[in-house]
Amino acid sequence: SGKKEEKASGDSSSKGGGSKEKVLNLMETSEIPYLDNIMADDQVSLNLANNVYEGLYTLNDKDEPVLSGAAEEPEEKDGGKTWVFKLRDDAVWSNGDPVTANDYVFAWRKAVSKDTATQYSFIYQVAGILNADKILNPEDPMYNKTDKLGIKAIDDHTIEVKFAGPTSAKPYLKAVLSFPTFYPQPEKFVKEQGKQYALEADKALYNGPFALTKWEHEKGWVLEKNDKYWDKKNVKVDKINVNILKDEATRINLFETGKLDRTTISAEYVDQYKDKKDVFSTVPESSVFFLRMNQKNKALANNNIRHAIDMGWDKKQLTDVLLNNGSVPAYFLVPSKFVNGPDGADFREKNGDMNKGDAKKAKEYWEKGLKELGVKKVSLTLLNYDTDTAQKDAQFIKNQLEKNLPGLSLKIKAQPFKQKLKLEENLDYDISYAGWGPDYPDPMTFVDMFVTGGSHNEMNYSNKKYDELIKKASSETDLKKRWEMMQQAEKILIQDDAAISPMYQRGYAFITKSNIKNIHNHSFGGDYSYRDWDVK
Amino acid sequence: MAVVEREKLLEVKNLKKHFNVGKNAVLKAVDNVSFDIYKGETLGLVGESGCGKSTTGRTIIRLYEATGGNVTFEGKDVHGKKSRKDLKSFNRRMQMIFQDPYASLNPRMTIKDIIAEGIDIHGLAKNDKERMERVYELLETVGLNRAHASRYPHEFSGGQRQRIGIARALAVDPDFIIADEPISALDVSIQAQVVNLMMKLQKERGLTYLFIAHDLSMVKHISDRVGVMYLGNIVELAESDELYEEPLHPYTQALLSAIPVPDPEVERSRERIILEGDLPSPISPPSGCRFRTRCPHAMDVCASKEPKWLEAREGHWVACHLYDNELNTENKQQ
Amino acid sequence: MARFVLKRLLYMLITLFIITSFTFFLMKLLPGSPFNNEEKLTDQQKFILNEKYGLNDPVPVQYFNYMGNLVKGDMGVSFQYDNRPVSTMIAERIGPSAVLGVEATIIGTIIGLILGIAAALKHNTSIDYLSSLIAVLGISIPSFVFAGVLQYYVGVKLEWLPVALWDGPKYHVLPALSLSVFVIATVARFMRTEMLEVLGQDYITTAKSKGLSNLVVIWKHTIRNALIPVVTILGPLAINLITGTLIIEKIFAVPGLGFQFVSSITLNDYPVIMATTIFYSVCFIIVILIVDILYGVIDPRIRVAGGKG
Amino acid sequence: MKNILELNNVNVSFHTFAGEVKAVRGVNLHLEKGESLAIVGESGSGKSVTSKSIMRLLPEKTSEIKEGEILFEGRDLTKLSNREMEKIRGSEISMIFQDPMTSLNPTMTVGKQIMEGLRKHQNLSKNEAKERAINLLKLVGIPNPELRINEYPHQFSGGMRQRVVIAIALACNPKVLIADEPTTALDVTIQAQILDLMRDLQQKTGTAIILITHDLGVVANLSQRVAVMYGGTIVETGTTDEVFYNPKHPYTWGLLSSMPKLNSADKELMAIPGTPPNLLNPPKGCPFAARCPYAMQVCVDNMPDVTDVTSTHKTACWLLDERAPQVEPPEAALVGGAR
Amino acid sequence: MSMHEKQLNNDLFQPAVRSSDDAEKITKESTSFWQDARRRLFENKGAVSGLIIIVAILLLAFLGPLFSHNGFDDQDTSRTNLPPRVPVLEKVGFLGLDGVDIRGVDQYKMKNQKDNYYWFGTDALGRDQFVRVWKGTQISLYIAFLAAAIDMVIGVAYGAISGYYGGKTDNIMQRIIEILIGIPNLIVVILMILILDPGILSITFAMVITGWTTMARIVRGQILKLKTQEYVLASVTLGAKSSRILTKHMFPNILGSIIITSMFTIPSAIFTEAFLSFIGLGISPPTASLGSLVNEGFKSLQIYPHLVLYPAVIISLIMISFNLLGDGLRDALDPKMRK
Ligand SMILES: Nc1ncnc2c1ncn2[C@@H]1O[C@H](COP(=O)(O)OP(=O)(O)OP(=O)(O)O)[C@@H](O)[C@H]1O
Ligand SMILES: Nc1ncnc2c1ncn2[C@@H]1O[C@H](COP(=O)(O)OP(=O)(O)OP(=O)(O)O)[C@@H](O)[C@H]1O
Ligand SMILES: [Mg+2]
Ligand SMILES: [Mg+2]
Repeated sequence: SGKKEEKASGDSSSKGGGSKEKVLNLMETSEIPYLDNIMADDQVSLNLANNVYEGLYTLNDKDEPVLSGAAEEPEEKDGGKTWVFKLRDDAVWSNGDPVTANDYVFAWRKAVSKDTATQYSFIYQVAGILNADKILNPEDPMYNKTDKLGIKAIDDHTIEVKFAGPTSAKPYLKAVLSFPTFYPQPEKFVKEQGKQYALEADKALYNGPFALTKWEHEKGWVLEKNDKYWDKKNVKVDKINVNILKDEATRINLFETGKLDRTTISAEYVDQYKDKKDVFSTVPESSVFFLRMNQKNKALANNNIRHAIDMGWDKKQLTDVLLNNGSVPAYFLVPSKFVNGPDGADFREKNGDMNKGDAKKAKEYWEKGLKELGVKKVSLTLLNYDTDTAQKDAQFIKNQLEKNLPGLSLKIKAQPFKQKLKLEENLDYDISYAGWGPDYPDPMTFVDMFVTGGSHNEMNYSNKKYDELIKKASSETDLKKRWEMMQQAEKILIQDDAAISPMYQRGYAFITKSNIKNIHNHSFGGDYSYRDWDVK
Repeated sequence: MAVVEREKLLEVKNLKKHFNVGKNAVLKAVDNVSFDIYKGETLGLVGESGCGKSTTGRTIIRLYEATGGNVTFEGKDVHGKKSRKDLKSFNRRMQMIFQDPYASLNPRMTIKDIIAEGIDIHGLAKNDKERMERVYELLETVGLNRAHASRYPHEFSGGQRQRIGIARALAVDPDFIIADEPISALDVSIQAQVVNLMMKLQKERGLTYLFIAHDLSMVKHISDRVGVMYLGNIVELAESDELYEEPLHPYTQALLSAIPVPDPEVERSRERIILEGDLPSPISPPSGCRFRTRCPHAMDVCASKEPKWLEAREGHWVACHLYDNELNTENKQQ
Repeated sequence: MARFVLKRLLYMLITLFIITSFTFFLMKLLPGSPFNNEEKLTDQQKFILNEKYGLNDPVPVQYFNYMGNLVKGDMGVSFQYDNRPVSTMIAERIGPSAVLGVEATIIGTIIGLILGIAAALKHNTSIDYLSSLIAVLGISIPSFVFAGVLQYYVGVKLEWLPVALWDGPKYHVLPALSLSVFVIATVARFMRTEMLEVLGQDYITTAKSKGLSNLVVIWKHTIRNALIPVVTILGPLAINLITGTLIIEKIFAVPGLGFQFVSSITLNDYPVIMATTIFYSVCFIIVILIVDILYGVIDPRIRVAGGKG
Repeated sequence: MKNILELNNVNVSFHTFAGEVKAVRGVNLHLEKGESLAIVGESGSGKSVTSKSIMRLLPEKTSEIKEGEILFEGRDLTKLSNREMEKIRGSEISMIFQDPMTSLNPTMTVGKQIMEGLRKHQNLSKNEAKERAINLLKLVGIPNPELRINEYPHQFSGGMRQRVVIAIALACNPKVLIADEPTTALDVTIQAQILDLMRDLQQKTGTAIILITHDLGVVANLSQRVAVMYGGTIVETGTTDEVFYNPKHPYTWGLLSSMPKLNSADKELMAIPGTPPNLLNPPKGCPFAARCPYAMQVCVDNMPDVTDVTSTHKTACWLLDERAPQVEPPEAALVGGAR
Repeated sequence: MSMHEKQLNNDLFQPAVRSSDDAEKITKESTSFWQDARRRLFENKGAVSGLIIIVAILLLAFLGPLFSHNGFDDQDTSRTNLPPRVPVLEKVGFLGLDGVDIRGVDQYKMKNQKDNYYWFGTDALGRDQFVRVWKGTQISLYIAFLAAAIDMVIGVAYGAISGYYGGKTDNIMQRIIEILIGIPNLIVVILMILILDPGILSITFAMVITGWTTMARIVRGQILKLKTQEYVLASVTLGAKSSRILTKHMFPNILGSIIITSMFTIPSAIFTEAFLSFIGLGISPPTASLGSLVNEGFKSLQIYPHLVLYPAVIISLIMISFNLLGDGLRDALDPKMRK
């Protein structure tokens, strides 16, 4: 069937005669930074890559990895340390060239090359691809020897992937392989284009459900159904216009005038749309926001003080009144509805909410803490992002904490993003408004953050028991045990140590035209798969 | 006026003041001007507008740095590096009255502050009372009264304003005053007031004036000697009566012939020397004698040679080839 | 004239060199790296990334490299947008910004001139007061508030004009109008003062004495002479508009330069910061030069003196 | 009637913050065809205001012709609409202003400024107007007029500028030319040229001239008749000879005697002490009373009547009343005598 | 002969008795320039009303918060985003002060706040806008004065020195300004965040670095003009030091331009402060200024217009009154305007 389609090439969007074209008008808040899937390191690029390219796996509407570029589940060898994938033979690039095993090899090697230097190269380490960590380590003799990467083309449509450890310890592996950094790239075309590759819409080839047909920088772009896509019959939408809209009021106004089909909205507008059930929806996300408490600070080194701060403010009011966008109060680190365990249950089901105290209890902790410290007053600063919502949230928290914890004075210090990161890295803050999104679909991406000396610890927290649990869990092949260890670690972190004060698990409020159906979002990788969407 | 041994107060030698006016063009506003001023006399300086009279005055008093030449005041060099103290004492000795009586008074200062400025700068009054006493005294000297002290310049008539300017100059007890067209902006009836005042002060205080104007009749009235300027040069200098009776330079002759006389009969019958053309640009003055382009007696030599500054008669200097005897004898010989 | 321009251009180069150098070193003091997910990068990754962009070199070396490339006309590639040459990035985005800026300047100048002229001609009447009031409001209320109100009422409620986006002349009206408010205010205020001044000049009386009608006198004799100070303030004002204004471009989704510049700084996209700064400075200096030349066009007296270099 | 222009009891006031400035108070003047009348007087005496009120060029909002009529060829100019006035300005009556440095538009070429009036009043085409402008410049003695019409005022010297202003005023062959201090800003040599030029024109075209000045020398040179103004009123009129050789008003005496004479040996000039009256609150009586050395009680409170000395010579002064003491003009005021 | 002659007594024809200097008599008490200026200022209706508004705003800024029993940071999530409601005025429907939002819902009823009145409404955290607006006014007024002061001190001094000394000094100083304008402000500001702690001092500092260039340019231009004025030269010939010339002669004469320029700097400073505070170089929340209230409120312009309306109105009021006062001040500083 690939040959038949070749003839039609050059006419990228042949519309079905008579039947009405299904068009989506969507928006993004920024220009596409990278059309090159390997470079993609931000929501816009990742989402685009997810829709115009395709890898071995893709996430379905339930966020489960399903086969796409791979024709069947891999044949496991070596006790699971080697996987052999058969590729689909009907998958082609938008110029009609078939997607070959070599395209994968080329892309993966490119991803770990120092010349590429993509920020997501670490995902190869996460996946545990053989030698990835050495190739990516400048001190290692194998540094940048990309041909040593654990991938090989057996034939045109077969690849063999080697892993450094047992794959059974990585229940998230297939989902990780659905990440754009693992997608293939057409070697010949990429080399032809050289530096120009993926700088414009026509400087890239697409093997996903859609093709980027127009790209006006800083203004927007157009995705059209990819005629050459092997599964195009299941792609319902013909065309997606994406405009860059940075201002919320503008988005709402465009929505109101019918120029935009879907947009996020913030608290103010939620009130306005909450009751319009046909357009309003909230979508939970798997990012969690929390207050870091820097234990270099004497007061914050005190467990009771930390507990007091964690309990001393009303998280529900924050999410319901201020955020008002589907975010839920967080009494945990690992978000809910993120991944299910080996038992099929959500991580949260067992660990539940922690430190769900009230103001009274907080005050008790507080007074105890003060007594231990031998002081009456504590003044702290709250390091914050310089965004509107964060600043509003901080004011609320400040107000609550100062009211509920007598003797506490909290100063808000908003800083530009980079400066905030730097202050955190230098442990030059007391309390910090922080957030974390998953790098891969596994609780570990959250729970391992705070190991002693870990690069994401950044708050001088150290607990031996916790460190040990994390260490053991990362090599544990018994998935159930692993699961429990992680849950235990989270308990230590929050319930025992109150190392952080979780604030909320972020959600988004959307308004969507009522005729748009089958919208799903992913908690990992690109946000959406438009191929499932439909316009009625 | 017999020429007795007189003491020189100010000597100007080969004074030059050139302005850079963009694009490398040089405007020679004053070019090689020399003259002396004796103690107690009034030297008048006349000439067409733009011929460099003001520039000469301003360069003498150091408002401009001279491009060349030197000025000595009582034997001391005025230009060149000087300490603040020297400058200050020099400023006390030499003062200036400006052309436009309105522009020369700060509109936002009261008359007392304007007059007292010199007193303040030089610390001539010990206290406020003394300062005010001096101001009142000066006001009365120039024919104004005490009540004027707290008014603003715009509340005065032109003549009064010019008198204020004079009072300001007098405040520091100068010996020498450069009066740069002090009366041209005034009314005829007021001009007389100011000129009378200046002459009265000269008599009383032994002041020396450099009196710049283009009103020839007024200049003649006030000056002992008169210099005539043309395009950056002095072309003639003589006792005023001598100059008016027997002008030598063709330019002076034209100038004098053109003064309108308030007498209809005279006017009806008189012959004027009309000069053709306008003042050439000082950026590119004519070669040789600068006046030659408009001179009714221009000769070939005028274009090639700058006329010498020579004493045609006793005390009567002129720069014109017509009076250059060497040249004339040469001509005759040919 | 040519000499004068040449001399000014030379000065400009020196100024530019200093601005470039200063900005370069200041920029290097900005916290953090130019990389997107900085908080997630390991040290190894940072090393690799820095290596790729030559950021592991000592700053002076980086400076000389940069200046060397600059002389060759190479301004480098963006970190934030996939190796895109920053010169093309600016070229792509300057269009809408410049169009909008020019439109706003023109609208603002015309309306401002009308207001200012009307106020001067009707000195101390209600028209004068109204014009002053508009001027004060225009100065004291930020343009984004006008933008928001216009967008909502004209775009959404009345549906007369598109709410946002950038697809043709219709789309220019609201953003240009919002941007022009400040121009209107400034021009009106300056024009009024100048007109009053000029109307009192003798040559206006001369013109009237020729029997010219009022309209001709104002049009031919007054406005041009009152324009000089307005041109002076208009230059820098126009530059600020033409090089992109973040907030208005954001509100009306104009694909301009404004956002890029701000985000390049907050994200430490060094080459973009440098290129934009240079671009902005060049514009600024050129506009000042143009203003000086314009002076000459408007006022022939200045033409001869060749400006005050 | 030979009078081309006649001012009858003209009163002009300005409304200022400080109050009403009565700048011109009851001026009577007439101008015959082809004659030259000089108005002399102190600064601020109302010379310019009088002439501007003829042209109706006073500021509209703040000034007002309160009383009187200005008859031009029998038509009262004060009653004309703006439209009609525009037709007269520049074509029938034109005016030369005081300061050549400021009365030309610095941003318009000289040629255009001359052509403007021509094109408006005589409907000339651009080329015709240009040709005429060149002729005018030639007439006023500007060399190379073909080139110079394209230049700007600042490229002209003061004297040339003044000649341009004159060219503008003469462009449409006006019947009346008002010259408001046309030579004050100029040097004597250039002044002489301009005066010659004006005399020529008067003789050639028969234009009637009102010459405003305070330089009596200029008056003596150019005018047939003189009007002396002081404090908003005309204090003396007569033929030039009458006023110069037989002045009757003390102000005229003062004026004549304050001029230094080239041939007099007097060291002190005869100055008129004091300052002109405040027109905000003009004196009830003779405006000159406060400065007049011969003032009597009557002068302070009563406006003097106009006395006819001869049929052409009129003076407004109480000294001419038979009850007044006989006063001789001062020596210095005798122009002829001292000669 | 005229009628009244007969009534005139012969005695009147005696020489008038006069004091010597009648004409120059003055009856004004002695005042200094600044006293005069003050008096003139208070005679100017516009300026006085401007001053009254400013004083009223100042008073309200400090006393306003006392009218409410709420503190500026008293949050209450049960009363968020209430539209304004004022007793008595709530009955006047069209004023929109009845607590009904723009969608026509009585928010007070809905949120069980029937007994409460929030004159300016409440914000997203349920804080009383009235209190916040007046607190913000305090800060913005401070900023306004600060900006003006910086302009006066640095801008004026810089411009004055550059213009006064001219030549090389001027050339170099102008280049420095060009460079300052060329280097992106944002970079400078972010760098300042690194060194300075947020607070009013940091804002001050940030503005000191960048806020005065316009003023410097304007002042320079003015000084260049004044430099050649004869009264300045006169002072030079008297031996005045530069400092004296600058302060005594130039400064009072450029104050007018300075005031006008400040009218542009002040509002821009108010919004610059909001921006600086937002990125962390200013006043830390929950304290807000008018600028930040407008910035913040703008986001809900369509839904809760009251959040942007009141601070914007007050900024405008401040600016209008500053302008009135500024214009008055300019006139007051001009002795010519004296009545
Ligand atoms: N600061 C200056 N820069 C450049 N040129 C100048 C300057 N001052 C004077 N000039 C030029 O120098 C020449 C002589 O000027 P100056 O003012 O001395 O003439 P003047 O004889 O005083 O004329 P006036 O009678 O009009 O006052 C003129 O051509 C004038 O344009
Ligand atoms: N626009 C005006 N507003 C108020 N007063 C005015 C105005 N124009 C002229 N005056 C006053 O009218 C009086 C007469 O002025 P005018 O200009 O006629 O004097 P002049 O005789 O022409 O004097 P000069 O010889 O100085 O030109 C003066 O006192 C003047 O102050
Ligand atoms: Mg001069
Ligand atoms: Mg006049």
